[in-house]
Amino acid sequence: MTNKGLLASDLTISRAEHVLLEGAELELAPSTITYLYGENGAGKTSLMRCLSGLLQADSGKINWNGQSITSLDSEYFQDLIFLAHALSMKAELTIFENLSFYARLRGIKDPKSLIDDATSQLGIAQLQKRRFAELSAGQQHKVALCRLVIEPAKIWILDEPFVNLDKATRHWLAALIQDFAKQGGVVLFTSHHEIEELAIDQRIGIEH
Amino acid sequence: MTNKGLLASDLTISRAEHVLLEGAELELAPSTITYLYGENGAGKTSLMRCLSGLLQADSGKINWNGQSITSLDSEYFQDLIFLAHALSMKAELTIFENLSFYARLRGIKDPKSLIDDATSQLGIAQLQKRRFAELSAGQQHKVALCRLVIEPAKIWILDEPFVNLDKATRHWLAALIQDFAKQGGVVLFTSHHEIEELAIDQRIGIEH
Amino acid sequence: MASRWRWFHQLGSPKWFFEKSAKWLPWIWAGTLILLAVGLYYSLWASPIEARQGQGHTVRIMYIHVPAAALSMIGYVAMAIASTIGLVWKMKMAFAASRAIAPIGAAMTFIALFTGAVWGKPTWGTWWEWDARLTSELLLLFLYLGFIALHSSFAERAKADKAAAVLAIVGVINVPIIYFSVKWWNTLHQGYSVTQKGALAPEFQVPLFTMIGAFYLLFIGLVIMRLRVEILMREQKSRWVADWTAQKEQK
Amino acid sequence: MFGALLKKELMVARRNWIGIVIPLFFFVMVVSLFPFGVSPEAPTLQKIAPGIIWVAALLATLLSLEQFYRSDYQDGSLEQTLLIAGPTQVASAKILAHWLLTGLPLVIVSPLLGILMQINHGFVDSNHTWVLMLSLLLGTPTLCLIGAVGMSLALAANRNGMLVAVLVLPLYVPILIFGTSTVTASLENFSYNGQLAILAALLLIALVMSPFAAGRALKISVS
Amino acid sequence: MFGALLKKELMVARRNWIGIVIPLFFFVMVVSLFPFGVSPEAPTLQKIAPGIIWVAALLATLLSLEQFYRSDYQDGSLEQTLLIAGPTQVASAKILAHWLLTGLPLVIVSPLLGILMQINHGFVDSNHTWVLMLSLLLGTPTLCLIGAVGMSLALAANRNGMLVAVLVLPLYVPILIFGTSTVTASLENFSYNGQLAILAALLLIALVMSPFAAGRALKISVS
Amino acid sequence: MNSFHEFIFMGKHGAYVWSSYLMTFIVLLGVFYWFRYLLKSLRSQVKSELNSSDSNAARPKARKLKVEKNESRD
Ligand code: HEM
Ligand SMILES: Nc1ncnc2c1ncn2[C@@H]1O[C@H](COP(=O)(O)OP(=O)(O)OP(=O)(O)O)[C@@H](O)[C@H]1O
Ligand SMILES: Nc1ncnc2c1ncn2[C@@H]1O[C@H](COP(=O)(O)OP(=O)(O)OP(=O)(O)O)[C@@H](O)[C@H]1O
Ligand SMILES: [Mg+2]
Ligand SMILES: [Mg+2]
Repeated sequence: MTNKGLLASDLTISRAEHVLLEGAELELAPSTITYLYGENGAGKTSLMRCLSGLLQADSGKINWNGQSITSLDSEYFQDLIFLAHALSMKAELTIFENLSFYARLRGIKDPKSLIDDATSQLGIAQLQKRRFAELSAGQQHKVALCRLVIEPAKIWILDEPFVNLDKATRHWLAALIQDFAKQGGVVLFTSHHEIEELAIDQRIGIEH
Repeated sequence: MTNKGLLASDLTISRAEHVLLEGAELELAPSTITYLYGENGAGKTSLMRCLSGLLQADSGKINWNGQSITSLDSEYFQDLIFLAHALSMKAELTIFENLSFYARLRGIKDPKSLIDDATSQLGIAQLQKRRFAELSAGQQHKVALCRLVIEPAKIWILDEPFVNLDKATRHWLAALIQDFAKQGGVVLFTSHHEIEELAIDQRIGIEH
Repeated sequence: MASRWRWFHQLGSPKWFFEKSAKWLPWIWAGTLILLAVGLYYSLWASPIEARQGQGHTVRIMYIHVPAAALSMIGYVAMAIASTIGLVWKMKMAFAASRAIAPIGAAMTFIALFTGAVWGKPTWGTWWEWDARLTSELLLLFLYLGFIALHSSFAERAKADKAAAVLAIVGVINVPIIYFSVKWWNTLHQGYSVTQKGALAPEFQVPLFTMIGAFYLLFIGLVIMRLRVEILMREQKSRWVADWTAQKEQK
Repeated sequence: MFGALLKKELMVARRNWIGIVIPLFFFVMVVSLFPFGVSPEAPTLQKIAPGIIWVAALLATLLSLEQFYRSDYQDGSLEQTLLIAGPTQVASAKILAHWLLTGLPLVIVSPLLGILMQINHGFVDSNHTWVLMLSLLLGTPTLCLIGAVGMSLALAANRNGMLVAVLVLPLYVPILIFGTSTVTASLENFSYNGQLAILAALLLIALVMSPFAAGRALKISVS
Repeated sequence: MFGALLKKELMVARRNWIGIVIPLFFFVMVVSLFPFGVSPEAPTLQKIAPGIIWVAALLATLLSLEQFYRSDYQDGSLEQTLLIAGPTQVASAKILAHWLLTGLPLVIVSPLLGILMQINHGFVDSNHTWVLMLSLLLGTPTLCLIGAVGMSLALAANRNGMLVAVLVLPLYVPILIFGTSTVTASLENFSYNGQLAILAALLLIALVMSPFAAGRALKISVS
Repeated sequence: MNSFHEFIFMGKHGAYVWSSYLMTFIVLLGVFYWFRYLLKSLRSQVKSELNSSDSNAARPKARKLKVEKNESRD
């Protein structure tokens, strides 16, 4: 059976008593790259958190592969990587330790070679033993991106993944996303800059 | 006497036993906008922290208006606004409380009207009573930018100020910087994206 | 929908409750005042002093101490039940009710503690003693205050409701544990006497039961008042609140 | 998965071991203060020993809670682990790690404290030390379990400092009472099985409820 | 400038009225744990009261230190205030705010704690309560001052891996001992002026040295 | 109760009895007026929000999604 993708219907989202989005409908099919845009504070992050199951929508349904994401809990979450504004790495641990923690959480027994591969793709292999706190902003961001290479998934929800990256790394990330979509992955991402390198299949704007 | 700007000579900076920059010379004259570029981890942030007096260089001199910045301590720091990667706002306080704290630190007795002005320029005036933690990423960044409008200064050192901002706000910030420089201000900023809106007077790259 | 469930759904409707409760309140206050008048007359004037245990006039403190102490405990249980209903059936009014009960329960607890302490000085010779009932009452006060503190710490009401409900439920499971642990640990306080037949002379019963009745009504009245405030806070932006304020304006 | 969560907790703790050592250090220090502050006489010390040691255990658990939960919340790793591993599992791993890092060391150093507080004064061949250890072994996990619920709620409230203590301390009292009285009973040559059984029962109740309740609260905190 | 710094600290710590009440509950609760653990009888309580109340003071200071300094460091506002206001001033404001929020409430509720711990048991017209308050008034600022140095060093050490914070706790011990013995002396009808004088002297020394030392350490921590 | 004097002094225990009643009275009445005050201030708040003309403009409206599919790639 092929994956039917992520389908949200009649979604209403509010924060602190004020309604952000009303009756939103969206479909994220496999092998498509969706670009979510909107001005600051439009509700991109909130929508993404909703689709990731972190934020409870006031009403509406979200289905992954035909089943509600609240009912089939873990299955959807095994398929999902959600990269948020916060990088979710422990400042005290080294790059290697951080990444192998997430790999193990995904059930990867021996992540060493995967981590070596990911970090060297991003040019931070020699920093593996450095503590996360002792990296530059862009290097920290790169560590978070390594998760995309290491962890298996079918859907990526990426909140401003291109931030803080230099040009070469942006290229690399665009290619990675393109590749993932080609292999049947679902991608939803936001960015305040146009990413010319990326062939976008669907654009969703949060507008008045 | 006119301001002579910021002058650094023979600067050597190292982090964790490894030398980042050696014998760097730079001059930031009044009314110039300087763009600092370099790939991730090149040392942009480290250099800026050095110029702001937060990080001690291994060797070299930094002069503001002809005097070493270590000798004339507070005077330079009264003239400086340094915006770092971290936004330096307290999550528990409201926008208004955060901004008026910085204003008062600068000796502004009654900052209300200034804050009203700054926040409404950025379209976050109605959020003044919201806690900082309850804002979107871009809105949080905007709050930090308000400081540029509120606090008087002669030199701005801005580490990736355009990050997380939507297009309209980037325009606004570019205009603000341009304006500040026109009035004799010194500006040093970094960005991984080209900012077309900004007329840059000097480009400094950190390269191999 | 079975009609015998209608009241449940009506209670779940803030608008319905807000309108109806405005009509109930005068009756509740009237009842409270009458019972209070009678109760105070007996408890402060007409009832005799206690001679058997030599408490004399201090027995009059009982007429407020016991009702307050009883309500302090019933209040907490009610709060926990409302919280459970809120969590299980996602009923917003139940959350509002639990939030409304908290400060009144805390006030009752405080009164029980204060009057108990004041009563203790002449009878036991000390303001405070680490006795079972006193101690569990003190802990109950802390549980109430914890609930209020937690609830007030949130910016988003929906989150506050759920979190405070978790606390109330965990707390109510602990109330009996606290009570029995403390009782087993140390006991000095008066045992059960009111509920045992004939243990309390009839001349003390009249003022006590009248005052208990008065306190119950007062408690209910206050809870309804606070609940009305809570409803207004939650429904500020809805149509009917605007209509209601406009209507109040005209009067 | 659970193993990965647990390992991460232990690793992070090892890196900032100040956080771990301080509660333990504090525990020993508080206890060793009493000979100075109150009275150095053996009978007096012996009498207050169970209470002091238990109160110190309780405070040490409380003291470490904040440190143990806050950072995950702030750096975003809490929401990631909740997504991947689910709330109950995350809460369980945290609770277990917390106990391994604060409860277990206390159990281990308690014989030393027993000696310091003259717990065996006037006895030959007594097993007070074992009773003390056993009571701590049964009681400290409950402290961690309840503390997890309180701390998760405080996190959800985005509130700093002492709120946790206010939420949790009233719930700690029964454990304290039974923990202390186990040891006191032993010191007075009474049977202490009843108290131990109650401690075990409290542990069971907490074990069933806390991971779930704490998980819910953590979920609320990231929403 | 100092005013602005102080005001911010107070505002952050106590977002609303709940925050002001919480430390007060905290003290009452921590202190009321001891009767459960040790013994509810008045003479015993009275005897351990000074130690207990003082331990609570120490605990409150310690418990809040981490939170009080760490968040400024993490969100970057520490470096900003250091730039604008200079290290010594920043440290002083932090220390004062810290005392206002943990030391002062304790001084204020200490009479109530005295009642709970039966400090006047067996006395008529005693001034134990005043002595207790006075000892806390002189001692708690020193705790905050020393704590600030330790905490700033710990922040700075985050970088170099040196662990200086543990050194602070031993420094607390003398204060605890003199604070406790002031009250104990009063309970035993001895003169307690000597102890008070020592507490005052310690306060003076700390007052002169700490803000400067803490400021330096803070400066190192942000580099 | 035989005399007004006894009513006031309650046989040396007047202070205890009366302070209990007084404190109870103060607390309960305080709670009552506090709630009254809350209700009133809420009402005036709602009223002032209704009256201020720009209230509806200031309140952000809910947004909608705008979806554009790019079919060219398939
Ligand atoms: C701070 C001190 C005190 C506290 C916290 C306290 C608390 C309580 C509580 C919780 C109850 C139970 C009410 C119920 O079951 O409905 C109660 C009942 C009662 N208390 Fe107190 N009490 C205190 C002091 C005293 C003193 C000093 C006396 C008298 C010498 C006293 C006499 C009674 C009586 C006669 C009852 C009714 C007992 C019954 O039949 O249930 N209390 N108190
Ligand atoms: N606290 C630290 N301890 C040790 N090394 C550090 C620390 N911070 C940064 N570094 C190292 O110093 C180098 C320069 O870092 P810096 O933050 O100045 O880079 P940057 O040019 O600002 O990069 P980015 O564009 O990613 O922000 C990096 O290689 C980084 O790994
Ligand atoms: N925790 C919160 N509590 C209350 N309101 C919030 C919270 N987080 C965000 N908001 C509000 O919800 C709205 C949407 O925020 P969101 O983070 O989804 O925006 P965004 O589209 O991601 O913006 P940005 O581009 O700035 O990241 C904003 O107006 C914001 O003020
Ligand atoms: Mg966002
Ligand atoms: Mg940088």
